[in-house]
Amino acid sequence: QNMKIGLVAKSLGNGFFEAANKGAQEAAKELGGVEVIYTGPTSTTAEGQIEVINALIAQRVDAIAISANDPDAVVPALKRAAQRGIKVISWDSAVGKDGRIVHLNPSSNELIGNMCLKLAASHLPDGKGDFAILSATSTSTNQNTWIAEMKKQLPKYPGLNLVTTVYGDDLADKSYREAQGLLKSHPNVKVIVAPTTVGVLAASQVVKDAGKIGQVYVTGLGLPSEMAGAVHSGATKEFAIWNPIDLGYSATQIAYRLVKGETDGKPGAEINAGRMGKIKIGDNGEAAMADPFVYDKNNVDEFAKIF
Amino acid sequence: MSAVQAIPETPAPLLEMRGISKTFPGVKALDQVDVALYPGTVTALIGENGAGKSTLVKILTGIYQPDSGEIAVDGAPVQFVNAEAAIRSGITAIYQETVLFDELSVAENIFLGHAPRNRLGLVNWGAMNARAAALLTSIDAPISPYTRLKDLSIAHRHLVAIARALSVEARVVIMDEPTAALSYKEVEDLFRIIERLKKQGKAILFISHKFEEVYQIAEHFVVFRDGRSIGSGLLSQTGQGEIVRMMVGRSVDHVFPKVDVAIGDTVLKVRGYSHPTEFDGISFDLRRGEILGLYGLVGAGRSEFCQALFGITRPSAGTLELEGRRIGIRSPAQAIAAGIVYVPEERGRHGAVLQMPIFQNISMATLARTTRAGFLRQAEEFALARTYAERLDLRAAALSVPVGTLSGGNQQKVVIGKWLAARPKVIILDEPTKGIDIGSKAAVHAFMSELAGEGLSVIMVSSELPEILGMSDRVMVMREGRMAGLWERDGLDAELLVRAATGNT
Amino acid sequence: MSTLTFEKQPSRHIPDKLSTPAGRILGSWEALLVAVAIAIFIANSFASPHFLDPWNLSDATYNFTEKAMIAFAMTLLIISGEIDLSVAAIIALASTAMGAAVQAGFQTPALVGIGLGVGLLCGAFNGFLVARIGLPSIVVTIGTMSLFRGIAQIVLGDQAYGGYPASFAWFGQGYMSDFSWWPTLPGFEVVTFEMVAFVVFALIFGILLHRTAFGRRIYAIGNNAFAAQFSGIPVQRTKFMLFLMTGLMSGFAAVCLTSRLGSTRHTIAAGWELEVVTMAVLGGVSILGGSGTIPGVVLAAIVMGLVTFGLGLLNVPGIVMSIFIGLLLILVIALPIVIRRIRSGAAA
Amino acid sequence: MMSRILKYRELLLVAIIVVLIAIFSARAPGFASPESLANIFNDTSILMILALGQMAVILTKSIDLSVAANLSFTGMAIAMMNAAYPQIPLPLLIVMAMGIGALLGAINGLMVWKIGIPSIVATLGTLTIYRGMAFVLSGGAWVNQTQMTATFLNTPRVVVLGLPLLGWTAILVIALVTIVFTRTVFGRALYAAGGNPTAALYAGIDVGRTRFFAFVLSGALAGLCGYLWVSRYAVAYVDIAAGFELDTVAACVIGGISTLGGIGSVGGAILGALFLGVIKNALPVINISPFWQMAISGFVIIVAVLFNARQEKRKGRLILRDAAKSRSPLAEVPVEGAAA
Ligand SMILES: Nc1ncnc2c1ncn2[C@@H]1O[C@H](COP(=O)(O)OP(=O)(O)OP(=O)(O)O)[C@@H](O)[C@H]1O
Ligand SMILES: Nc1ncnc2c1ncn2[C@@H]1O[C@H](COP(=O)(O)OP(=O)(O)OP(=O)(O)O)[C@@H](O)[C@H]1O
Ligand SMILES: [Mg+2]
Ligand SMILES: [Mg+2]
Repeated sequence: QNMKIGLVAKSLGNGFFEAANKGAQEAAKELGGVEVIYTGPTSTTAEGQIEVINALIAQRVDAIAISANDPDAVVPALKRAAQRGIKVISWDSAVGKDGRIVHLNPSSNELIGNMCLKLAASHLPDGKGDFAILSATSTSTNQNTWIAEMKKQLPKYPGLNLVTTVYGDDLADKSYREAQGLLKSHPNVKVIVAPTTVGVLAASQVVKDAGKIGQVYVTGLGLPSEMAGAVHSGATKEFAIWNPIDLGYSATQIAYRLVKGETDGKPGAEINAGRMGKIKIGDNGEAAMADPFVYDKNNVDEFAKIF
Repeated sequence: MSAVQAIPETPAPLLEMRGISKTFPGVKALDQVDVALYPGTVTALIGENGAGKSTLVKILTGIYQPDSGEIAVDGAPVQFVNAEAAIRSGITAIYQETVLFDELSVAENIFLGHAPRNRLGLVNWGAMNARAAALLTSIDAPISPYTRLKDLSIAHRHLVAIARALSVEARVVIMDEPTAALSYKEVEDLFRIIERLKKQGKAILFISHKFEEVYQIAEHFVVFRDGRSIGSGLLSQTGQGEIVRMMVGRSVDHVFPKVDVAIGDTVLKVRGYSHPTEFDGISFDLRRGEILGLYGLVGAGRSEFCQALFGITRPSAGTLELEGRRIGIRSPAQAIAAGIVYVPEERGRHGAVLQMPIFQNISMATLARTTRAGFLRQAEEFALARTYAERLDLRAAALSVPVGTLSGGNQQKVVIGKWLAARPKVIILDEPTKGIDIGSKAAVHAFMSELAGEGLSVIMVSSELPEILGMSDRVMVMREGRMAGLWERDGLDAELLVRAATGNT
Repeated sequence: MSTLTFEKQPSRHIPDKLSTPAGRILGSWEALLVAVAIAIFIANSFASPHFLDPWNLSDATYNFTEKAMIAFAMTLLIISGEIDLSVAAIIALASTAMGAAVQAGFQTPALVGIGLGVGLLCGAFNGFLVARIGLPSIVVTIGTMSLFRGIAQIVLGDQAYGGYPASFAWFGQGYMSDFSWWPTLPGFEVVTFEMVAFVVFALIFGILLHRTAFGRRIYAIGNNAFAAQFSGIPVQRTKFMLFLMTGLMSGFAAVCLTSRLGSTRHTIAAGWELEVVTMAVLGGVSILGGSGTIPGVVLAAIVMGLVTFGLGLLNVPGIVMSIFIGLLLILVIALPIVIRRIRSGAAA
Repeated sequence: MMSRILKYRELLLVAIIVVLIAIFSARAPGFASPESLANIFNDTSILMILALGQMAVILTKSIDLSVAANLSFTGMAIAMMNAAYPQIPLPLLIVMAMGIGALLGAINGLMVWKIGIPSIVATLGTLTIYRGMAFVLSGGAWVNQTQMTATFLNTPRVVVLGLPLLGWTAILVIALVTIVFTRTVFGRALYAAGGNPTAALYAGIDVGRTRFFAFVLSGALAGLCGYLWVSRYAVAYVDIAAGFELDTVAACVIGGISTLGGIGSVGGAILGALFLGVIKNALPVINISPFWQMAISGFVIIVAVLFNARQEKRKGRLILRDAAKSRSPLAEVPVEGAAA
C-alpha cells in the first residue's frame, strides 16, 4: 500500500504552493510508493486548515506537511493527528513547536530580512533614504517574522529609514489602495518593500499608474511568473525568492524519512533529502534551506516559465 | 337558480362572461357564473363575503385566469393573459383594496403602465403631468399631480384610483366596493361621476354591500352565492328582501338588533385626551352596557384616538379612569391587562395574522391563559378557539387553517374572537362591519348587542350613518381631530350628525 | 327597527385539523431533509471507506456544531423578521476580549464569563439599534460586522493572543468521557462537549420556539408585526431579546472556537455569518420571516456537516464544496416549490 | 414633494462628503487637489457601477448578493480569454464580459421569477457557486499581468480631460442608468414592482419579469466590472472583490435606497458609493493605522444609517395642523350636549 502524505497549503490557487506541489510530486515519484495529497483551504484561514487536517486524519494519511495560516490555531488539530500516529512537519510558514516534529524554513529568516534590506538599499542612491513596507495580512506568520528581522538588522544599513508598515491583506485592491495611500502620505518614500507577491504586484501597478517609474521602486519577495511584468515595466528592478519547488521537494523527503523511521527528526539529526543533500535539524526542530535567490530582467523570464 | 328574469328590450351586451369557474386550493371561488354588462348601464354585483365577487373582478381584469368559461367583448371571445391585455380591451377597474404606489407621484400613479411617451419611447413626464392635472380637474379632485401619494388622505387616494380608472379609454368600468372608505359626501361625488360615465355609454359593474347605494345608482343586478350566480334582473322590479333572500338563501329582516339594556355606572372616564398632531381635548364617560357610537368623516382622527386609548400611541395630555381608578396606558399589553381591547379597522394589516391558523390567532392576545409555566397547551388553545368560533358562528374548514384563507367577514369574526377571549371590560370596534356582507354584518350587530347586554362597554367607530343610528346609545362626533358633539340616543337624527361631522352649518 | 329578527343558525362544527399527522409529517420540510441526509450518508459511506469511523465522525461534527449553535438563535431572529450578519464579528470581538483577559491573568471561569458577556453586549448593541431606534437589521448588522471585527483588529493589530489555560481547552477539544459519570458504553467515548452542547441547545431552542408563548409570539411578529403589536405583544422588546440571544450564542460559539483553536486572531471565524444564515435557510426558515423550525435547522446542520466531511474525505477543495452547498441550498428550496406546482398543475 | 425630500437627503450626503474631504485635507494637504479627487472618483468607479446594478435589484424588493462572485467569475473568464486569444479585440471582450455577467444575472433572475425562490436565498447560493466556478475554471491559478495584452490592461487607464477612461465609463453608465430609471417603462416598472407588487400587477406590470431584468442588468454591470477590475489591478484570481457585495448594499443604503423596495435615486446610490470611496481612500492617506480602518468604516455606516432614519421618520398625519389651517367656524363651537 502507498504511503500517503498530505501536503497542506495556506490556500489553494496560490502559484507559490502550486510550485511547491510540483516539487512534492517530483519527490514522490523519485521515492516510489508515495502518494502526495495536495490540499488546503480556499482562503487563508486557520479554521479552513483545521477542516482540511481533520479530513486528512480521517483518511489515515501517514504524514502531514503543512504551511500554517496560524502557528497556534492548528496545533490542537495536529496534536490529534500525532496521537493517531501521523507524522507532522511544517514548512514555509511555521507551526508552534508542540504541533510538529520538524519545521522547514524556506531560507533562514535572518537571511530573508537581510535580503529585503539589501534590495531596498540597492534601489536608493548611496543606499540612503526612506522606504516603506507593504505586507500581506497583519497575521501572516512569515511576513511578520521577516519584518521583525528587517527591523532588527536595520542598524546595519545606516541612512536607510523605515517609514511605515501597511497591510494589503494579500488582496489586490486593498494592497493597491494602501500603496496609493503610501505614496500620498509619504512623498519621500522611494522604495516599497513587499514581502509578498500580491503586494509587489499591486505596488508596481500603483507606481506605474502614478507615472512614477524611475522615481519610486518596488521590490520584495515574489514569484518570477507573476513578477515578470513588473520587472519589464521598470517599476521593479530586482526581487528575491527561494525556490518553492525545492521546498516542496524537501518537505516531502523529510516526511517520507520520518514515516519510514529513518530519522526521529530531533535537533541535531541530519535528514537525507534526495537531490537537496542532507538537511540538518537545528534548535527548536527547525531546519533552513538556502539563501533567497535574486531575479532581475536578465533572468526573470527564464524562471517565469517554471514557477 | 331561482330568479333569472328576462331583461326587456336591452341592447346587446357590451361584455359577457359565460360559465366562468375558478378554483383556489380548497375553495371553489366561482362555479359556472354568467354575467352580462350593457352599455350605459350600471350592473350591481351583490353577494355575501366570499361569494366570489372580487375574484370575478380579477378575472375580468386579467389578474387571474379562469379555469374554464369564456369572456366576450361585443360578442367576440377574448382572453386576458394579464392586466395590460384587459386594459387594452377597454376594461378598467377600481379595486377593493386601493392598489396604488405610496412613493410615486399622483400623476405616475394614474398613468403607470400606460404613460405617455415621446418619439424615442421615453416617458414624457410633461405630457403625463398635464394629462393627470386635466383628469383630476374633470372629477373635481383638488389634488396636484406632483404630490407624492403617501401624502394624501385616504379619500384623496380613492379619487386618484378613480382618475386612474378613467385615464384609459375604457368601455367597461368596474368598481369593487368603491364606497367602503368614502364618506357620505364623497360618495355623492362618486355617483355624479358614475352618472357621467353612464351617459358616455360605458358599462359599469358596481359592487357594494350597501343596499341604499345599489338602489340609488344601479339598474341591473346579479347576485352571487357561494361562487354561483343565483339571480339577475332589474332592480326596479326586485325588492330588497328578495335580493337578501337570494344572497343568503334565507330571509333576513333588517337588522340593527339593538336591545335596550340597563346602562350602568361609568366604567371609563376620558378627560382631555390629546395628541400633538392628531387629536385634541377628547373627553367623555363610557358606562357599563353602553354602546358609544363614534362618528365622523374618514380621516377625522377617530382611529388615532382609539389607538391611543389602546396604547398604540401615547397621548400628550389627558387622563383615563377605569372603574374609578386612574390608569396610564402606554402599551397594548397594559390596555389588555386593564380590560380595554381594540378591534382595528384594517383587518388584514392590524387585526389578524393571515398566515397563522385560526386557533393561534384567537389565543394570541391571551396566551397566558393557554400556557402553564410558559409552555403552550395545544388542547386548551383549540378549546378556547372552538368556544369563540362557535359563539361567533365562524365558517371555516378547520381551526388549523390560516386565517388568510377565510372571507373578510369570517376574518373579522376571528379578530373579534381574539378579543372576546381576553374578557374585556371595554371593547373598541373600529369600523367593525366595513366591507362585510349583510349576513355577517347582522351577526356582528347582534353580537355587539349581546355583549352590551352582558355588561360590556362598547365604543363603535363607524362611518355608516344607519349603523351609528341603529346601534348607538350615545353618539360622539369627531371632526379634524376634535370633538364636534356628543348626543344621547333620543336626540339623534342623521342630518345633525352629518352637519357636525362636516362642519357645514 | 330595533328588535332582533336575525335568526341564528345552528353553528357548524369545525374540526381542529384537516390532515392526518402522518400526512403532515411526510409532507414536511424535515422529511425532505431527512431523506437528503440519508442519501448523503449512504453516498459518503460508499465513496470513502473511512467515513463510517466513529472517531472520524466525531471529528467531523466540529464542522457544524459551533455554527449550528448560532444558527439556532439566528433561526428565532429570522423568523421574527430580522437578521444578524454580525455574528462572526461578535465571535472575533468576544474571542479578543477573552484573549486580553488571559494576558491579564484571568482563569477559565472568568474567560467564559467574559466571552458570553461580550456576546451579550454586542447583541444588546444590535438590538438597541434595531428594536429601539428602528433601523433595518440587515444594514445595521452589516455595519456592526465591520465595527466589531474592526475593534478586535484595533486591539490585536497583527498580534495573536494565546496562552489559554489548559482547562479552557476542554470546551473546544474535550470529550464527555473526561467525566466519571459519563456512560462508558461503546460509541459514547467519542462524544465531545460541543456535541452535547449542540444537542442541549437544540432542545432548549426547539422548546422555546415550538412549545412556549414566547416562541408563538415570534411567529406572530414575523408574520405580521402590526397585528402582533395590536394583540399586545411587545414586538420591540421581543426582538431585542432575540438579538441578545443571538449575541449570547455567538459568545458561546466564541468560547468553543477559541478553545478549539487555542489562539485568537482578528480573522477568526471569517465568513461564518453567511454559513450560519445558509444553515438556517436550508433548514426551511423563511428568510422573509414567519416560518421555520428548529428540527429543520438541526437537520440542515447535519446535512451540511455530512456534505463537507464527505467531500473533504475525497480531498475536494473547500470552494468546490461550497458549490455543492450552494446547489444544495437552491435545490432544497426549489424542490418543494416545483413539486407543489407540478402537483397543482396535475390536479387542475 | 418627493423630489424635495430626496434632494434634501442627497444634499446632506454631499455636505457630509465635502466635510469629510475638508477634514482629511487638513491632515493631508493635497487630498482635496483636483487630481486627488479625480483619483478618488476613478477609484470608486467600480463600486458606483456595481451599486447601480444593486440598486435596480433593491428597488424591486430583492437583493443580489452574487455581484462580487459574478465579477470574479467574469473577470477570470475574460482574463483567461485574453491570455489565450490575445487577438480578440477589446470591445468584443467587453461585450462578452457583459454577456457572461448578464447570463449569470439571468440565472439569479430566473430562479426568483420562475421558481419563486427569495432573492436573498437564490443569490446566497449563487454567491458560492459563481466563485466556485471561477475556481474550477482557472484551477485556482492566477492570470498575471504578463499574460494579458497591453490594450486589455491599459485602455481604462488612458487619461482623457484629467480623468482616466475608467472614470468616464462610470459617468457613462450613470448617465445611461439615470435615463433608464427615470424615463423608460422598465425603469418605472422597477419602482412600481418594488413599491407595491400587488398594485404593479394590477397596473399590468409583470413583477417577476421586471425583477428578472433587474437581475440581468445587475449581472451585466457586474460583468463589465469584472473586466474593469481585472484590468485595473492587472491580475485575476478567484478571491478578487471578496466581500464586495456587502459594500454595494452599504452604498445603496447610505444613499437612501430603501431595502423595502421602490424608493431611491441614482444620485443617492452614487453618493453612497462615493462616501465609502472617500473613507476607504482617505484612511491610508491620512495615516490612520490600518488596524483602525475596519472599525471606522463600520462606525460610519451605522452613523449614516442613523442619519437616514432620522430623516425618514414618518411624520404623523397631522390631522390637527390641517384643522388649524382651514379653521372652520364649527371647530370653535364648544362640545355641545356633552355628557358632564
Ligand atoms: N388568492 C386566493 N387564494 C385562495 N383563496 C382565495 C383567493 N382569493 C379569493 N379566495 C377565496 O375565494 C372566495 C371568494 O373570494 P372573493 O374575494 O372573490 O369574495 P368577495 O365576494 O369579493 O368577498 P368580499 O365581499 O368579502 O370582498 C373566498 O372564499 C376567498 O377566501
Ligand atoms: N394620508 C394617510 N397616510 C397614511 N395613512 C393613512 C392616511 N390616511 C389614513 N391613513 C390610515 O388609514 C387608516 C384609516 O384612516 P382614517 O382616515 O379612517 O383614520 P381616522 O379618521 O382616524 O379613522 P376613522 O376613519 O375611523 O375616523 C388609519 O389607520 C390611518 O393610519
Ligand atoms: Mg371582495
Ligand atoms: Mg379609521
